[in-house]
Amino acid sequence: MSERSERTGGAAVQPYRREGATGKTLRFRFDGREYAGLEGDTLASALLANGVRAVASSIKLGRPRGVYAAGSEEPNALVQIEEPFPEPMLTATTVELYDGLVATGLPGQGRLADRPDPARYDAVHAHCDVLVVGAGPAGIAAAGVAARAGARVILADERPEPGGSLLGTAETLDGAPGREWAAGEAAALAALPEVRVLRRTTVLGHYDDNYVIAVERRTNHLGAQAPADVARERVWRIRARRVVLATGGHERFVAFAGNDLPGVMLAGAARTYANHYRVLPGSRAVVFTTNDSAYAAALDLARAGVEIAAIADVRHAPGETWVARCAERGIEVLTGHVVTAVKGEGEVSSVEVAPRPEAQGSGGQAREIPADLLLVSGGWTPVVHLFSQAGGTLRYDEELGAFTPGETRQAVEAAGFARGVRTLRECLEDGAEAGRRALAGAGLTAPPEIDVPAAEEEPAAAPAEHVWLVESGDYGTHFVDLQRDVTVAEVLRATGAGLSSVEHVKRYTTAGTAHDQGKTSGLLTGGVVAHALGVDVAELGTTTFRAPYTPVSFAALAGRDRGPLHDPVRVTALHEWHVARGALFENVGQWKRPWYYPQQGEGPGEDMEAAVLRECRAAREDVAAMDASTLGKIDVVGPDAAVLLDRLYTNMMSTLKVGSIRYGVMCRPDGMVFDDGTVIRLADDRFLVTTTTGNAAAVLDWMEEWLQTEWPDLRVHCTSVTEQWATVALVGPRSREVLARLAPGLAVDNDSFPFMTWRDAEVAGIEARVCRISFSGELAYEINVSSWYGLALWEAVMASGEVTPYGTETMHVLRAEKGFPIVGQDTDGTVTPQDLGMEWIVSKKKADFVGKRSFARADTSRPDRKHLVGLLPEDPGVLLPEGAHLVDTSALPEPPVPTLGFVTSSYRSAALGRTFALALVSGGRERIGERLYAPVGADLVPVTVTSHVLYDPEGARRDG
Amino acid sequence: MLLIPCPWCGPRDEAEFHYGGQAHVAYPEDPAALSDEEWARYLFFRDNPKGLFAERWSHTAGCRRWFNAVRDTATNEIHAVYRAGEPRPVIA
Amino acid sequence: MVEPAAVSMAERRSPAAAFAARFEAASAGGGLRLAEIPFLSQINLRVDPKSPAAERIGTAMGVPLPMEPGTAAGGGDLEVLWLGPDEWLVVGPDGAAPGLVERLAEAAAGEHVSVVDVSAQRTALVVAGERARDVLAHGCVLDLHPRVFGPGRVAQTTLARAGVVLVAGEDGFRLLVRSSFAAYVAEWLLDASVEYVTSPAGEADPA
Amino acid sequence: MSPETQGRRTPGADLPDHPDRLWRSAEPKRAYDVVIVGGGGHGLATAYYLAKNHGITNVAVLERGWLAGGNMARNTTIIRSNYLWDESAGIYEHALKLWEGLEEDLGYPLLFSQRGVLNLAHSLQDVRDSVRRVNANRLNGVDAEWLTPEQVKEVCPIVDISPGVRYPVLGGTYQPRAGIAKHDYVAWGYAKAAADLGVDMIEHCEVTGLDVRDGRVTGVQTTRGPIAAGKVALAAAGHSSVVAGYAGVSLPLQSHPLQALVSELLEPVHPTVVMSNAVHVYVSQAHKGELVMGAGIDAANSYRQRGAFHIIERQMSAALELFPVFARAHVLRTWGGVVDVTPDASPVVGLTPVEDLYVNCGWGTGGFKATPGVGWCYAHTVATGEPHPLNAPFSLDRFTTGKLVDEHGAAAVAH
Repeated sequence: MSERSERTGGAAVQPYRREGATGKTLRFRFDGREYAGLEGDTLASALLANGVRAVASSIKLGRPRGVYAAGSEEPNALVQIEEPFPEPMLTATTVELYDGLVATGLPGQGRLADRPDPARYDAVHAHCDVLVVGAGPAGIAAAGVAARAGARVILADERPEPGGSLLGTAETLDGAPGREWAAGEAAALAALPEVRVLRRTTVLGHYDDNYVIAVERRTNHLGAQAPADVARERVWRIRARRVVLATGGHERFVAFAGNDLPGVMLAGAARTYANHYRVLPGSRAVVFTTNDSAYAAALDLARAGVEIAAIADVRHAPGETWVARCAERGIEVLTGHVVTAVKGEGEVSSVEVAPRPEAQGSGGQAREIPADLLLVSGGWTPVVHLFSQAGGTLRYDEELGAFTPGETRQAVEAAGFARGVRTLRECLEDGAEAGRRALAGAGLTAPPEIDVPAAEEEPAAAPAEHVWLVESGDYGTHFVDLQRDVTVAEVLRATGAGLSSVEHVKRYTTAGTAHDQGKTSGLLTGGVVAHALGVDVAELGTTTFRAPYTPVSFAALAGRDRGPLHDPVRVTALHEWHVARGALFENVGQWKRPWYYPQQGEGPGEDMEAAVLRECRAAREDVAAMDASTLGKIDVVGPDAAVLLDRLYTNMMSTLKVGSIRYGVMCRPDGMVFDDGTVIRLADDRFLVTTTTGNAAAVLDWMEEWLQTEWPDLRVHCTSVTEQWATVALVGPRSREVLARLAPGLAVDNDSFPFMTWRDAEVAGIEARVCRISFSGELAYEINVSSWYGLALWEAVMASGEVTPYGTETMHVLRAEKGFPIVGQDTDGTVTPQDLGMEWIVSKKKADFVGKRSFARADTSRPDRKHLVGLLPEDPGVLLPEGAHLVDTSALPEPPVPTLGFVTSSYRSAALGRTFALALVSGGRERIGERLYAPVGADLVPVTVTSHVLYDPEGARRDG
Repeated sequence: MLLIPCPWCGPRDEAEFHYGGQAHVAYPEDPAALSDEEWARYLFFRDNPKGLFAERWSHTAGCRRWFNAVRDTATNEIHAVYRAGEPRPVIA
Repeated sequence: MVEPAAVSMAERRSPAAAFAARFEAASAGGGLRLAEIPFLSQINLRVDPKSPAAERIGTAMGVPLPMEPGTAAGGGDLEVLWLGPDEWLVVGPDGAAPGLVERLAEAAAGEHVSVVDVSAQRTALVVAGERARDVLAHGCVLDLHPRVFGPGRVAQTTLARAGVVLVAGEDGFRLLVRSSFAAYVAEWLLDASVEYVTSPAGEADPA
Repeated sequence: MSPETQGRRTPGADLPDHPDRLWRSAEPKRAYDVVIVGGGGHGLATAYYLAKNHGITNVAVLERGWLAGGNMARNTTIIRSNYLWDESAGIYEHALKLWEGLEEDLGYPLLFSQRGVLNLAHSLQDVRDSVRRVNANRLNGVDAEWLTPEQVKEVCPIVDISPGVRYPVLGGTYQPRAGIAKHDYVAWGYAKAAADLGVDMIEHCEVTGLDVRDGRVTGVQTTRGPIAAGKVALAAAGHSSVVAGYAGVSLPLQSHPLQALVSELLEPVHPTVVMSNAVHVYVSQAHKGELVMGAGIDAANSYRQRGAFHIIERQMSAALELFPVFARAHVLRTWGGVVDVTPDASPVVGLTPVEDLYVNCGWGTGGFKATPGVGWCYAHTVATGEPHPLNAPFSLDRFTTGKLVDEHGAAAVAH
């Protein structure tokens, strides 16, 4: 205790802080109490410095739990950040301390904020020759070799500073503290132009073709001081030619009674607290180990001022050098001993050790040793998560008592302890070799010599003994998974119920599924299951290692694809005008299309119904205009262009004359309607095809697919020109008059410019292609100009003030009155052209076209297929909901009631002076005149089936 | 995220491509001559092997070319890519 | 059809015109330059690269069609971008399109060639300056390292969720963006640039 | 621990205990009346109903790995029956009715929780499709209602219904009887009940061939030797094509990876199940408190139980569009399953061209919810040699006649 500081001064007292620790004092609050810590602390080290043992409580049993580890593998110390912004469930061992941190310990569940997260998140793509994961000795050595040969290198490490195991062990390299070597090397590497050293960056997942995902925590450690414009967390999407996994190892614990009591801690973690954080995790410790590594921890702690009461080693023959060193310091070593109980109220007060029951002639007696700390080492497990994720196989290493990397087909290898290499010197050499191989693999040459710093000589290792549990009559507090409160008793219950797979046991007990994903406990669970079943751990295998390696925030993965950037907003050249005019918009695919334009003026604005009736009236009785620029447009050029279109459309396109336009429908091979639009013939070998707004890309892809994969002999090229053109639909009996005024050079009379033809003309001083087509049944024109001039054209059309702008809703009403279907609204992928009443558009002359064969199948020729028909509610004021179904009974029987069909479109019609609907109705064309019923809420609304063409069936209006 | 070697543009991320399913399924010469069963086979039945699979991809975000690949569906390893119209290479 | 630019007296508006002031503000720090180059002439050319027409077209333009995938060729005020094995985009100055279309069609001389004026289909955005690569790396999956994607390289790819033609020049990059996506890409670029334009030194590392 | 957290109920304390006895992996016998290939939920349920409803107990369930270790262990546990077409509603509603009595029937706690499912609509066409589905459901006796955005918010207060988001919530359909169950418990409940009735559960026994003689199946080849069978019922999900191929039967299936993920345990915030097609994600909060989420399948065929990561990233951005409060929740674990998808997104259940060989496959992403219903109907089909009326529409020959049951797009997210 000699080194323990006894500084006074309220919250600044850190009774377990080692003397000589320096750094800025930081204030924080935990579970409602004020504390002080030092810069460089984690929340865990700061709590330990303040003597806080119980940090959280366990999920099922509510038992107190303390800090168990010193890194991201922490199974116990789960905390909730409260300020500066609520963040659920982090490990206290990875929360860097900052001024003003407020946190609480968790009883198993975290808590989400109830307000929006103000932080920014982003992602970045990166490419490198060699990615090195882990900036411990092996990783730094690997990165050093690769980087100095000129390779593009990324070195990523989850901690704030490089060094890995060197941070905890206080080993020296070239005579200096390893930590200084690591810092110097990392800085030197970062200064190279092709090297990126990423700190606080956890590699989460290893995917196909060396696609590696990492997340960098950039401002978390700054607390409230984090700059608002800097992304708080950044996802790195790394494509690496070679990957070196220098991910080190995790220490395991052992299942014994009371192994969860605060004060029980992994030996290596305690060593890290003492050496790196300059915190003493307790005053008097018992050490329980299965291997040599805990001796180094015990000696370091002893040097730091922790009294080591005894080392209980399960082995009868620990490493001799270690035993000798312990003897020098007066530390008692109890060989062949185990911990049989841990006692204390809420934290460790004493530890009961006893000779192993199965050990022959050990001679010792069970005894209780007063202590506030119990350091455990059940051996070390290489971190093989990423290797396994990359598709690598694992093999059991008997000596290590753990799984190590085996084969993989990806360009990845493990280095250092991650592949079971033990000593510091070997790890450095192994890392350098891995770096050299990675260079070769990436096609680069390694430097001739590899400089590896000199490590201290390590004592010859004595073999570890793989003890998973301390046998006992009652396994009720032998925890295997601390976070899930899973004990050996529960594992035995699972195996006793008949389960023999480690996956089943995991699911039965939930072991390994908690926040830590079993990093310190997975192998232990396997060991206990193997013990229970009497099989080998090797034979039992492991459960699958799944990404992410450590939990990652949703927001980090969402990045900047949020709000307006969640998906592109596509707009036309006229968009600014629509916005200024107060249009409401409809999302159509990614496009924003004006839905309707409520009349602005005094008093409350016009509602949709009034606006649409007004817009419809203008189109039918006067003149109106719509932005039709979103329709897909494809230039189809080549000697075989007509042949291609004949094969893709159901009707004949090759007979279309230059200067004329034809409506067409495309089907998929299964005969179902895929898209529709107009085809205009610009020249013998040139067509312009229009598609629906939503299908523009799909239709172009469709054409390319057929051309490239089925009919490469056809000489046709297709080019998208959707955005080359802005299109204004000018509609209504007065449209001719308006066009004539805008295009004085264009002969607009019916004979000169008949229906379904196009003309080049200058409109409002802009070169334009004017098409006489109509989606409303009225006299109408579509004026196409370069989209640069779209706004100018539209403003010219609107300049006189007599043209009413209309949106998609009015367009829908107008076309529905005429019975024109909208693909995707009146069709659902199960509708043929014949179903739509378009027998006329399905060529009988053509030998074949895509979809034709399917019309001859049993189902597509059924008479009771659903046909597109019109519906008139008997009460002309009743508007059927779109999606309402139809039955032929006036009283509903008990379900299930087979449906006859459903309403696809339903509107109030200004022209008809009533409501109407379109519907797909089984055998609908044979039902014209019949009364059907639409169940709407509790009512059955009577409707009469009619033709789907309700307005101007003789087509008298299209010529004005 | 697979790295797919487009025969023209070189290796690009999977997200730039559109998947087109089994390769070498030709549109029938004369669909009218097929029985309903044969037509159904063309429309709906594709191989679904666990192992090597000759399949179609289109580099939609890039050069917009369709091409074929032989990929192992058990490992996702791409063994070969070749242009539309070329025969399936023999993979040892 | 006659090219509108040749005769029209009406006012043109480019797809990213509304972003001019914000682009300028984002460029003030010096580390990054964002701007639109409006009204470039762009002609989509489809021709069999092995055909005599392909060679004649190259001669007519004074720029042979670049045959290596992902490259551009330049000459005079024209730049020819490889888009696909039988597809190129010819980019020229404002107003050049009608003449170009005519020249290319003439050079085709009846062979199967597609020449389509797509000048208004896409607009050009400049992303230049020291931080250009950093900004683009947020949304572009390609390796933009100068050794890999230096001047003369072209790629059709995606930036964030929009398709782009990415052209590497001596001073940064040009993105040819579909007009309807221009506002999205502009917003995305401005948002991606936040860290690079607010830190005076262009130093975004917060640590 | 703070004083206020100390007294709090421990969130993991109230999970039910498992029975002390589940099943014991059996050694294969030389012959069975029925061999079921695939020890997932469907195979186990089929075995149970064969034994219980039809008295056929000389049955083996063959599983190549550990029992229910395929898609049964990997799905997001959503149960609903609000499908569009009458045929689909028929079998899924039959399943839901069985779910409602299943804990009692199996004598096993399944954590079946009828917390409702919301399917959100984000465009005018979504609204039309949704209303169409609600009305179709009501005619079929499936509980369903259309909710306005405000009503959506009442059911699930954390959904962002503000009009400013990229794809605003325009409403949603709600099926109150829908919900979730604990997938492993369902599998184990069936396994235990079937084992209790005499069915053999044979694990680590991969089928490597089907014996077909004169157009009739007579047995299976396995990694643990040949097993003779009166009838063979396939229930191999993503591997159906491979297994059916042993008998020369081709199926209209493509196998794709489907990914899912969970968050850490969180205090209750999400009382129902939310699914969205346009903003593609589906979410529920499981009993212990983890958010369970899924999205779409990978585009390319694959048997690798691992999907591409950009799908997870997209799923997260979708989740935050709908649920901004999830921003700082953490993804704890992701995983993938292999789903078998048909051209019309409906299953294939019934007879095959090979006599006594039956097929149940093509459930795509929707198999879990159907488990009791399909087990019931498939057992009937296998036992009688005739399709049950509820699975008759899902015959293999619908692809020839063209009478598909096209649930694409029509049924919101097909999960």
